[in-house]
Amino acid sequence: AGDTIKFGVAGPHSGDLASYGLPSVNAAKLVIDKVNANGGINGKMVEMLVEDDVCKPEISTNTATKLVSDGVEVVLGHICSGATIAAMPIYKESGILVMSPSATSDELTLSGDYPNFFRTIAPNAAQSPAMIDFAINKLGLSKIAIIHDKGDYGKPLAEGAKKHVEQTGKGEVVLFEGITPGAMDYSAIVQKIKQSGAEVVVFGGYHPEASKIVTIMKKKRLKTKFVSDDGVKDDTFIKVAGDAAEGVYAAGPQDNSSNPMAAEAKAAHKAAFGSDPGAFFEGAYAATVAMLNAIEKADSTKLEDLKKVLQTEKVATPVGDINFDKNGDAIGVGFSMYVVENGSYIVVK
Amino acid sequence: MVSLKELKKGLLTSLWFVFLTFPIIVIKVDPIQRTVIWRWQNALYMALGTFGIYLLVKYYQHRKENQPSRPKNTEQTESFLHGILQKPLQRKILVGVVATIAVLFPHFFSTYQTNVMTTALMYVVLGLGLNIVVGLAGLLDLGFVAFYAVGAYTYALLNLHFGLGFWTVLPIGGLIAAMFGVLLGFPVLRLRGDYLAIVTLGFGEIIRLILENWGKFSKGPSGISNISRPGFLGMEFSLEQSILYTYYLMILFVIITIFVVNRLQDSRLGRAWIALREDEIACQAMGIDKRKTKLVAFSLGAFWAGIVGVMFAAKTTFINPASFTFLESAIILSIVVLGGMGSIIGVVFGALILILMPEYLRALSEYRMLAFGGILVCMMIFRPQGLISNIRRTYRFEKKPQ
Amino acid sequence: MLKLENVQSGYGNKLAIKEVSLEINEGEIITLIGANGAGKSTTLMTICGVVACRAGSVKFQEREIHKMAPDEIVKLGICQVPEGRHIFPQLTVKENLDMGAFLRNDTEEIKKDRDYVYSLFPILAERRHQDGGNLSGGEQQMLAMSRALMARPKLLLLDEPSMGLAPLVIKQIFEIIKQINKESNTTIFLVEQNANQALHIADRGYVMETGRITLSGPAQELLANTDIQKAYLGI
Amino acid sequence: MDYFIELFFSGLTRGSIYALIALGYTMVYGIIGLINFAHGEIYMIGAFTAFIVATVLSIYGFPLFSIVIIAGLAAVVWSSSYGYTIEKIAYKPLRHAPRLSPLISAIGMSIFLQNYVLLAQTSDFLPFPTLIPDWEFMEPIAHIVGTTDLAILVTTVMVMVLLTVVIKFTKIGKAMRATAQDRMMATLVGINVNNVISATFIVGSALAAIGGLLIASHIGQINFYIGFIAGIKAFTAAVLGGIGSIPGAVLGSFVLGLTESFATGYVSSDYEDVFAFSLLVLILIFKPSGLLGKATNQKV
Amino acid sequence: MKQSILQVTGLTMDFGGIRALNSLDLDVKSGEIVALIGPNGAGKTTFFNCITGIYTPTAGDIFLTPPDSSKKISLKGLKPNQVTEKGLARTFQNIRLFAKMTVLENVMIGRHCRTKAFVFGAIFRTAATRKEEKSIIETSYAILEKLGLAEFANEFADNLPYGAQRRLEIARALATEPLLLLLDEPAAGMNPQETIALDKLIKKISLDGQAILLIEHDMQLVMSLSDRIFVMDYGKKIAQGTPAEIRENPVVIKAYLGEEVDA
Ligand SMILES: Nc1ncnc2c1ncn2[C@@H]1O[C@H](COP(=O)(O)OP(=O)(O)OP(=O)(O)O)[C@@H](O)[C@H]1O
Ligand SMILES: Nc1ncnc2c1ncn2[C@@H]1O[C@H](COP(=O)(O)OP(=O)(O)OP(=O)(O)O)[C@@H](O)[C@H]1O
Ligand SMILES: [Mg+2]
Ligand SMILES: [Mg+2]
Repeated sequence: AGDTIKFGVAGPHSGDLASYGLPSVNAAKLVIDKVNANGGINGKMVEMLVEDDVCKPEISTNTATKLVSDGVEVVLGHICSGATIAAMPIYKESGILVMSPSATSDELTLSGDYPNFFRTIAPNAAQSPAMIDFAINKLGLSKIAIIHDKGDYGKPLAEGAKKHVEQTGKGEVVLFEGITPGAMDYSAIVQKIKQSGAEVVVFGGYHPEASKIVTIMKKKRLKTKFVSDDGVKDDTFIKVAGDAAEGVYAAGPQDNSSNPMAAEAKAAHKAAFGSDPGAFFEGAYAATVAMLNAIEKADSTKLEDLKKVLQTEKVATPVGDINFDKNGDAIGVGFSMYVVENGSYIVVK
Repeated sequence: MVSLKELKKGLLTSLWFVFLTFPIIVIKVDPIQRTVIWRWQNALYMALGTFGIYLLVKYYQHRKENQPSRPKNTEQTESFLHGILQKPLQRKILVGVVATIAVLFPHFFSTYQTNVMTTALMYVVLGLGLNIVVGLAGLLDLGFVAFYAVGAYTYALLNLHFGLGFWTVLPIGGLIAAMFGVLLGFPVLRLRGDYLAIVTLGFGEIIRLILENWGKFSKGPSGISNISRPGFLGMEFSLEQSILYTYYLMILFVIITIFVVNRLQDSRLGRAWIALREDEIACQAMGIDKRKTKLVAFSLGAFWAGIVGVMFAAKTTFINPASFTFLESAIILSIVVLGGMGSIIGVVFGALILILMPEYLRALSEYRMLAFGGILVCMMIFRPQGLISNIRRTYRFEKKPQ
Repeated sequence: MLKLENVQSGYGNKLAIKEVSLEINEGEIITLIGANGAGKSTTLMTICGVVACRAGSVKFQEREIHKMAPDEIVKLGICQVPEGRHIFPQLTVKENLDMGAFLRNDTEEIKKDRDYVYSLFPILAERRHQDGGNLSGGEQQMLAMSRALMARPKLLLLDEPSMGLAPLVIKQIFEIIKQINKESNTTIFLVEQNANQALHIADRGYVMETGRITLSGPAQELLANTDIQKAYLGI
Repeated sequence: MDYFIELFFSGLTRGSIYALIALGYTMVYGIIGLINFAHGEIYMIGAFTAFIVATVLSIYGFPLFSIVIIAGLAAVVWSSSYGYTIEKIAYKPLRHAPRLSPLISAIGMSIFLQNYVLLAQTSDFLPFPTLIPDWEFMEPIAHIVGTTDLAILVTTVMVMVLLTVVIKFTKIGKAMRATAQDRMMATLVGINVNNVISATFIVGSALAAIGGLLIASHIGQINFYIGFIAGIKAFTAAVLGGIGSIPGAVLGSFVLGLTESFATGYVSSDYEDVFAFSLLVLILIFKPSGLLGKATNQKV
Repeated sequence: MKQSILQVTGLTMDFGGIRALNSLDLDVKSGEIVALIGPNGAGKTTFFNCITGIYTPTAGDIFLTPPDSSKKISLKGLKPNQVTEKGLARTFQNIRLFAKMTVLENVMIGRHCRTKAFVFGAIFRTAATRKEEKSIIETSYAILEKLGLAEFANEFADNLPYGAQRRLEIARALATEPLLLLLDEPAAGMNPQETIALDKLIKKISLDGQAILLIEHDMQLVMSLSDRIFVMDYGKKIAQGTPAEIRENPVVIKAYLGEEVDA
């Protein structure tokens, strides 16, 4: 290690998926600026190295080699599961800690192939059952339409949800379909949902598609409930969908509206960038805090030392006080279900 | 120097751009908080920026006009390269220099550079493959990435299910891709020009969508991970060694590809492709079987894409359908056109420039892709024929004294 | 009426006409003859502004026109029947004719002119609703000629109007040229391979060789010139 | 039966959406034979301009009626200006270049414009204001056709008729066709080819802007990337209908929209695009110049 | 009596409402030069297009008989390239050369259908391939020499003077070793001087026993070259015979030649 701590940030910063990658750059920047303003970590300044991977596996291997060549000690990222999986072997070889705010693929933690991987978001394996259980047990609905966006985040979630329905045997999947992300109009699929007689739509995917679907559902006067995932539990969703968002349920990290750090982070973003933060901002903020904390506590950037701190010591973050299990998943980021009421997400009691 | 009239025109131009970009770069609204931010400084930057660029362009034009020899100069550099390629000795020296650089490259540059260079070399081969279809045979293919995907998935799946190694699958991947080439070729042979373009684009999308949706077969959007890297007599490589090995493998592939494409181009078949590109009807009237010739072009092009696909899967060790979008086809096509259609060296340069550029533009961070798009436009404007055009060796007949 | 002085022009870095000076007076029929590739078509294209004039000047009715855009030049009343006919392939015969009258607004007169060219070439009337691109070579040539007539030009530039036409029609074409020259006082600049017939109807002629005017004079004189007879008349 | 009708109208809406963009595509293609990949971006910029202007006006408290008019006008003015400028910068210098060079320039332009908006505005999705409120009397059929659906459909058909008339009968229309078929000869009959091409880009871009406004009001959100997919689909539709043909673009769009809708409704939306593209291939095999494209059997 | 190599009977071609060919009969015997003349739009080019497979005729039969056999080959329904393989080669009324290929290469393309090398041969450049390439170049060059184009061999085709381009079209067609050579207005756009040279050239080609079917409006050339002449108008044959007969034929004079026939 030199006289600075090199902190890598990787994710899509250009192209169609930039909106998922750029917020974590902002999050890292806010945390690091703050840390540096307070004299750095153990006397060392933190230097941020930002690299774009456009969410493509082939680019992300280049991104990873670039970061490794540049001597980063830890990496915040990547954003998409596919890009992350492709990049992991390169970091693993060099013993670099990677923490993602958004890659939910089960494989990353559960396969045991990537001991250097951590994340502040819950894996798909935890999320799908949460959505389904909520729809069946809490809402008391049994005819379920499962819709996903065919992506590497939404589709596995949806598949997990379907499996969970079949396992519990309580509900019935009346429709299971993928929609084309970015398509201009979803009225056909909405009509199909109506035709299927579903009482609830369980959606796996991100908020742009979700908001288009709920908007059309409202236009077509459908009263079907809408239960969705973490990718939708985002304030942008409410902004964009407006009235149509009312009554939409979404799974999300435990309620942290009372968490002062979350409010502080949001305010800091507003002050620095003049707008509300975007997707995965809190998770990225938390990951940055957690990694820098581990470096400080361990006074080292060696993977083994960092892992020990991450797994044993709780750290306060916008997503709660967290530490990590042996697979790398965050403990303490359990799910809450939220519902949109009067233009904001509130926890369903 | 710049005249008053030109200054006035420059002023008008920059005013026009200020007007043009006004809503997008000056106003920023927050529809929820209902606030408007007026970023007037941006308008000023835009005005100064465009005025500066305008003066630069004018200056360049003046220089070009005042030096009538200048166009000739570029002509000369081109024929200079041309000349080198024509003369056996100089060609050998050039090849030697390039080869030395290629061999020594990884020893002077970091693993990252080597890795990026490997990627660029893969695109060289892709470009050369597409060059057969577009550059030589004149068939506009906007779905070339489909064959690339076929190659990659062939390896990934065979590796996953049957544990087949890189070297075993390499030819299989190429052949299956070639087969797909024929499959695509059949229905679209009747189509001309841009109708062909859209159908190939559609075909590319169909392949990607099937890979995405047919989860049981392809593991869907989650992709396939832990694909074996290329092996060598069962040796175990570290990551760094593996990158090095892959690099040299790619160099070898590039050499083979250039060799083969060069031979094809100089053959009876190559002539038929070029003729087909020039005038289909005349071509048929000369006894060339349009269908067969086109199909061969399609399948040969696809073959290379398949080979590189296998290489790609082995290099990244993970693939998913997101890597095979239309944009990828567009980039490969840009390589061919920018390089100079039908010119092998052109394509090599095109690939190196277009693939290395975004990597080296990383320094511009978020302006990276903006610059990439802008540079693409500029390069086309300044070299509409491609970087290196018309270096095709033509047949000559020198009458020997009897 | 039209005056070219030391005109130079070409394609890329190749000069196709190196130094051409010639003059056409109002009401004349002038013919330009020369071997293939001498630069005759290029001369016509340079007059129309399609090929840029690199040196020298072109004056039309005392106005310098060599820096003007081609469509501006056409608006002055110069019209060309280009080599290779250039029929609009997907417009019908009638629409092609109407395109000839693009700059005119006198609907009634246009209709009359259309009927007039139909009477000149009855086959065109028969084919009036057919796409120009499907006409036979000769029909296209007739159409190109007719289209130019529809513009009622002051100066008509004809590039090998007899190419690909049947003997009967060739005769007719030359008749028409004489006729419009006389009746509508249209000045005519005629480029022809068929030098014999061209010189027979022309007032004066110019001979062009590899981008230069090498000879000029009254048509009768040129016809009698033995060099010309050998080189261009096939006698 | 109800379900069928619902799907039918879904398809029609989707088709009209494609059509508004496809029209501009087809016009530009018709005149300079260029697949203008940046056309989708023009549409995106139209939508963005409308969004910005409408939001600003509504913040300053203008009445809805005037917002719609001004935002619409602004979108048209700025989109057209972009179309005009792009043609001058990226395509005009390439008039005599090999056929594929402008295509690459267009791709570069498309990437450039996307990132330009991304950087100058935001990568996030933005809520597009409701410019077309629901009409009372539509309520009984709102579950089938909404107000925006109707607005889009009607506009599309009107625009198509208008354009067809303009191209067929007006002087500028004739100039456009002549320029498309033989640029040199068009010059020789006195047409200012540069102006005609500029006019085509301006009209095409204006259509894209109208499309941007309507479509964004329909789906209620925009971001910098919406142009790309719209562009590809519109391009497909234009080719399906016979590229260069105005009614063809509309018909192609309807066919494409209906196919997608029925494929989703009766089969699966998983393969909606596969159906769309397969249909395209199938139709082109039997009609190589598209549904309404003129079979240009070149005379030899 | 020489054997006829091309026999066309009842050839009819409709374009929508237009009948461009109306039950046309025509034959060409081996070694002959036959001319096909007629007013503009009579259907001459259409006739070429039909027998070379570019258009599919509405009705009628087309047979080709190689001189050394008596087996008739039907050309109807064959694709243009197959027709060329069987032994009909043509030139185009509107020149269609491969502009960005050299003159030599243009002719080499003509050799395509008489040679075989394919992907394998191309890549590995086998002995057979090399030999074949050599023979292609040599044969092509020989043809160029014969047509007086050798000096242009390494020029791009579109840089050639017009007359040379017309000759190159003929060279290219000859390279396919046709049984019958079809020429569509070879003298169009040539000056009288060049036309005379062309006259000589065609005669020279014909001396080698090459059968030729020729469309031409230049009567001098037609009369000097042809053994027999077919005259058509509105898709129908209106006369046939020797040049002397045609010159005097009142129907032909009225429809095509005009009153005074010179030459
Ligand atoms: N578009 C072009 N690009 C490059 N060179 C050209 C072009 N058109 C003509 N040339 C060249 O310019 C020269 C003059 O050609 P031009 O067509 O003016 O001759 P011409 O006298 O009209 O001959 P012809 O009798 O064959 O019509 C020729 O050498 C020709 O090859
Ligand atoms: N593809 C086509 N579609 C419609 N009509 C056609 C087509 N091809 C030819 N024709 C018509 O058929 C008739 C015969 O044309 P063709 O080209 O055979 O004439 P030609 O005898 O060669 O005349 P020319 O001596 O002028 O070349 C013409 O009237 C033409 O308009
Ligand atoms: Mg000429
Ligand atoms: Mg003809």
